[in-house]
Amino acid sequence: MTGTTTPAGATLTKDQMAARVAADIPAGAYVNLGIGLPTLVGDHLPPGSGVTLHTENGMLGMGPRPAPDDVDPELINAGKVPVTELPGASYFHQADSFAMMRGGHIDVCVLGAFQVSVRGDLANWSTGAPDAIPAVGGAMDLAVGARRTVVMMSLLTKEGGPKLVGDCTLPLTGLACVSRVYTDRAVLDVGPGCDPDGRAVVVERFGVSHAELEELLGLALGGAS
Amino acid sequence: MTGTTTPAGATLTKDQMAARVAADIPAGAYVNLGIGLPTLVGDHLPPGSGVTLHTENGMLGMGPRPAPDDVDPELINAGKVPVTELPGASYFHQADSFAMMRGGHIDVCVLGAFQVSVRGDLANWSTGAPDAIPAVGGAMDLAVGARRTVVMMSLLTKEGGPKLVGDCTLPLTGLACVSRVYTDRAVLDVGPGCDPDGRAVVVERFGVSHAELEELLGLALGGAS
Amino acid sequence: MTRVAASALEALGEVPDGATVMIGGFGPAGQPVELVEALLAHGATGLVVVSNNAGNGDDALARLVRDGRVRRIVCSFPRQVDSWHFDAAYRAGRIELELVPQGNLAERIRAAGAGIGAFFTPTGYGTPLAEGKETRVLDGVPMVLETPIRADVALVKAHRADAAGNLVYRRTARNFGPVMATAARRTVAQVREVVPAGALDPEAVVTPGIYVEAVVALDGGTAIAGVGA
Amino acid sequence: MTRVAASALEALGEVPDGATVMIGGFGPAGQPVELVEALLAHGATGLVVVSNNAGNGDDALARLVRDGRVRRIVCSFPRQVDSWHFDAAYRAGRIELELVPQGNLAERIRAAGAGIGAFFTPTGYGTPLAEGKETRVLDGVPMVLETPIRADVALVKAHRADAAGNLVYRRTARNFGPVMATAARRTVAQVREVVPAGALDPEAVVTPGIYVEAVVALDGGTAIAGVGA
Repeated sequence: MTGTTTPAGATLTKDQMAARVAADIPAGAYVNLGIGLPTLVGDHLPPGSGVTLHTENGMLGMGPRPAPDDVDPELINAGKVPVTELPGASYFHQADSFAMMRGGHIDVCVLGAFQVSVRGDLANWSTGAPDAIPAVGGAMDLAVGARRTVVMMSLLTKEGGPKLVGDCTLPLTGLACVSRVYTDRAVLDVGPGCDPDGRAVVVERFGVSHAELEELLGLALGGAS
Repeated sequence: MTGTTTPAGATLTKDQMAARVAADIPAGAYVNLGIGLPTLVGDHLPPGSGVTLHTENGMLGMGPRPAPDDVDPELINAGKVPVTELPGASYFHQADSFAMMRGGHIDVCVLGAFQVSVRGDLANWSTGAPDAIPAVGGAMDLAVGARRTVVMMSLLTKEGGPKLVGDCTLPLTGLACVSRVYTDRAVLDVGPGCDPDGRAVVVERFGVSHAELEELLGLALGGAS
Repeated sequence: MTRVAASALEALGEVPDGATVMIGGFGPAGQPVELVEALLAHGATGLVVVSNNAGNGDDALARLVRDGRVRRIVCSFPRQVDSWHFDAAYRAGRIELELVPQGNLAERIRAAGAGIGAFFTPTGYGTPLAEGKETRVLDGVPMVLETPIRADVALVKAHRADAAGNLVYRRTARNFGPVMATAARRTVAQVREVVPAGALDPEAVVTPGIYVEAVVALDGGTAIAGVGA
Repeated sequence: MTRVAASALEALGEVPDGATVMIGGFGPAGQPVELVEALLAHGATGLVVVSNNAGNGDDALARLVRDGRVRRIVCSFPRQVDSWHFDAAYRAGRIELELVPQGNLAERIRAAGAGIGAFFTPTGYGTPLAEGKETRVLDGVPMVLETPIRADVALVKAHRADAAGNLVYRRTARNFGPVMATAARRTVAQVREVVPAGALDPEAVVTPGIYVEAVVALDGGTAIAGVGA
């Protein structure tokens, strides 16, 4: 919760974004990192932070990737990538694992996204392409289940269009569920109650001015310094 | 399923009733015995029957009462009486234990009763006395959860009134849930579908004629021999 | 992160007047005796208690009831041969009772912990305990709509904890502990022993530490047949 | 009573055409590979499959789909880098897909096993996957009514079984096995080893034998790091 800062050099790399997300995770928190970009956050949690990682395929106390010789095909994360077991870990079945998520016991969930709206709506499971093979996994459960759901994504699409939008145009994952968006160019608060005027609010900018951000997104933003 | 037999001596003792109930329990069945009279059934299951006892406070594979020196206050049945653990036992919490019952996984549940109606309605949790302290426990879950719910009770109250009735007058535990009633004077089938004329059907009599049974109960009964 | 407390009272922490408190146990097995004693000493009043039973003899829950500190109890089996204090309070209209079938009690507590808003069950349909409740026929079976039961604090007894707050139970003392632990804002567990993180088999953990705010090791007093170190 | 079968095909038993078959596993972990191979060999067709994924590469589930033996699949994540057979069948309209959020999949399967007729959950509210479903605001949260998912047969993979049918799993291979085992008329489990009744710790049993119709010991083929005898 650093407040608005002045531009500081260039846009963030993926690892810098992950470190920025990690810096906001309270010591001792129970955290779920979505597949893709958010898994990088695990590498930036300081030792001794006491953060416990949940993976929705049925484990608390997940550790980093194993050495190649220690890969166990029965010890994987939700992205089906081999992981390790830390002291104090526990295993549970899918209904218990999602009860943990859906019952509001996970402090922070970090998800990737295709689009997030200023109201905190999330679209991260379908590109809407007519010939796409659908897949949703745990996205909808994660989006609405955690105490705090945040998104980690690039601010813009490959084509340069905004991913933080007034209204999501892609199929929704959840309504008003995201409270903060961490991007390569800015950190912004979104969702109900973050701004009296219903805008997204700039928390921090990276190599870009407030006006430039508004220009890139085509949105009026709160938090101007 | 012995069909109607002729009167054979006197009414049954409690142990003879328990043996009669036990004789109908299929080999290998998973069985829950309600508190009170039904717990006697456990003593009459033949060795090697492969019957597994469930106790709704959280155990499968319950064994008989322990020797006094082996009593463990943390190993009790639903009547809070010390029991033992048989090889192949397992423990689970209350929600899992009742899920097992309510999900239709228990083959036979034997319950005590104040009243059973010819339609199979059960009243076994409240005497309806205005000053009574209420208590229901697992009765309502057991009544409707098992694949087959049977009742073990004396045919008559201490005052000589019938406990198998046209309509229960006491507060109900469950509707149309009992399929057979084992008593000291007769075994009778009850519930939907047991008789085209909607009567209880006599399966077996003990020291009493069909007409005498009808007289005692004030009901027309099927299964006259 | 789970606190490892030095005493039952320290483990209990702050319980506001009017709080809803879940208390584990089925009969004597799994009763968090010392934690309920601590609640008695703590002084909170106007409590709502969620518990399978309503106190035996002069145990701590019975004394909470006797002293008028329990406004309402949600319970499946209050009547016991020695439930004198509850019986007296109930007959005098000094305590409100919500009588809940035991399976509904367990499932409603689970629902609170699992984020289920309500569920349909056949249990209780057509009985006085379902009077006034919404019903619906599903797949040909008449059912009753039941709602979650949450708490501010859950007091449970387990066998062992590790420093990460993971709990294992013992035999039929497991009963309500694991579901209650999921349904309260804060769960406090009394155990016989707290071992280092990593000393419990991760496959055998029953309550993951995420559900446990504080643990306290108490020798318990009750001799348990066959329990070694 | 649980059968201890001598082969995967014997364990599988009779599966009628049109049956609903649950298949455990999340990715490769917990997939009952040999049992699905047995289902392929058995010949049943017109199947409804309930499974988190829809087949990888040329695995047995993928071949069931390729060969047109799966009429409908209920699934949370069919798309994989190598889900060619599903992708082709889906694009050609040869298979019906019910896409279910993973937590709803787990909870709906649990509901079937636990006798819950339906439940309200916030998951999916306002999204295309809840279109046409009944909704209700409960405690201020908009929710969707979800119904149980049952099966005729569940095929699961566990680590060990005992002769009473009790199962223990291993690490994240546990996933859907325990809930699917409760929701099918018949559950068949492949395990690495069947031990005598009493050889598993009763406190650590994950699936009690009551849920298991047959077990079969198969060495499995996949080398598992750190697994001894």
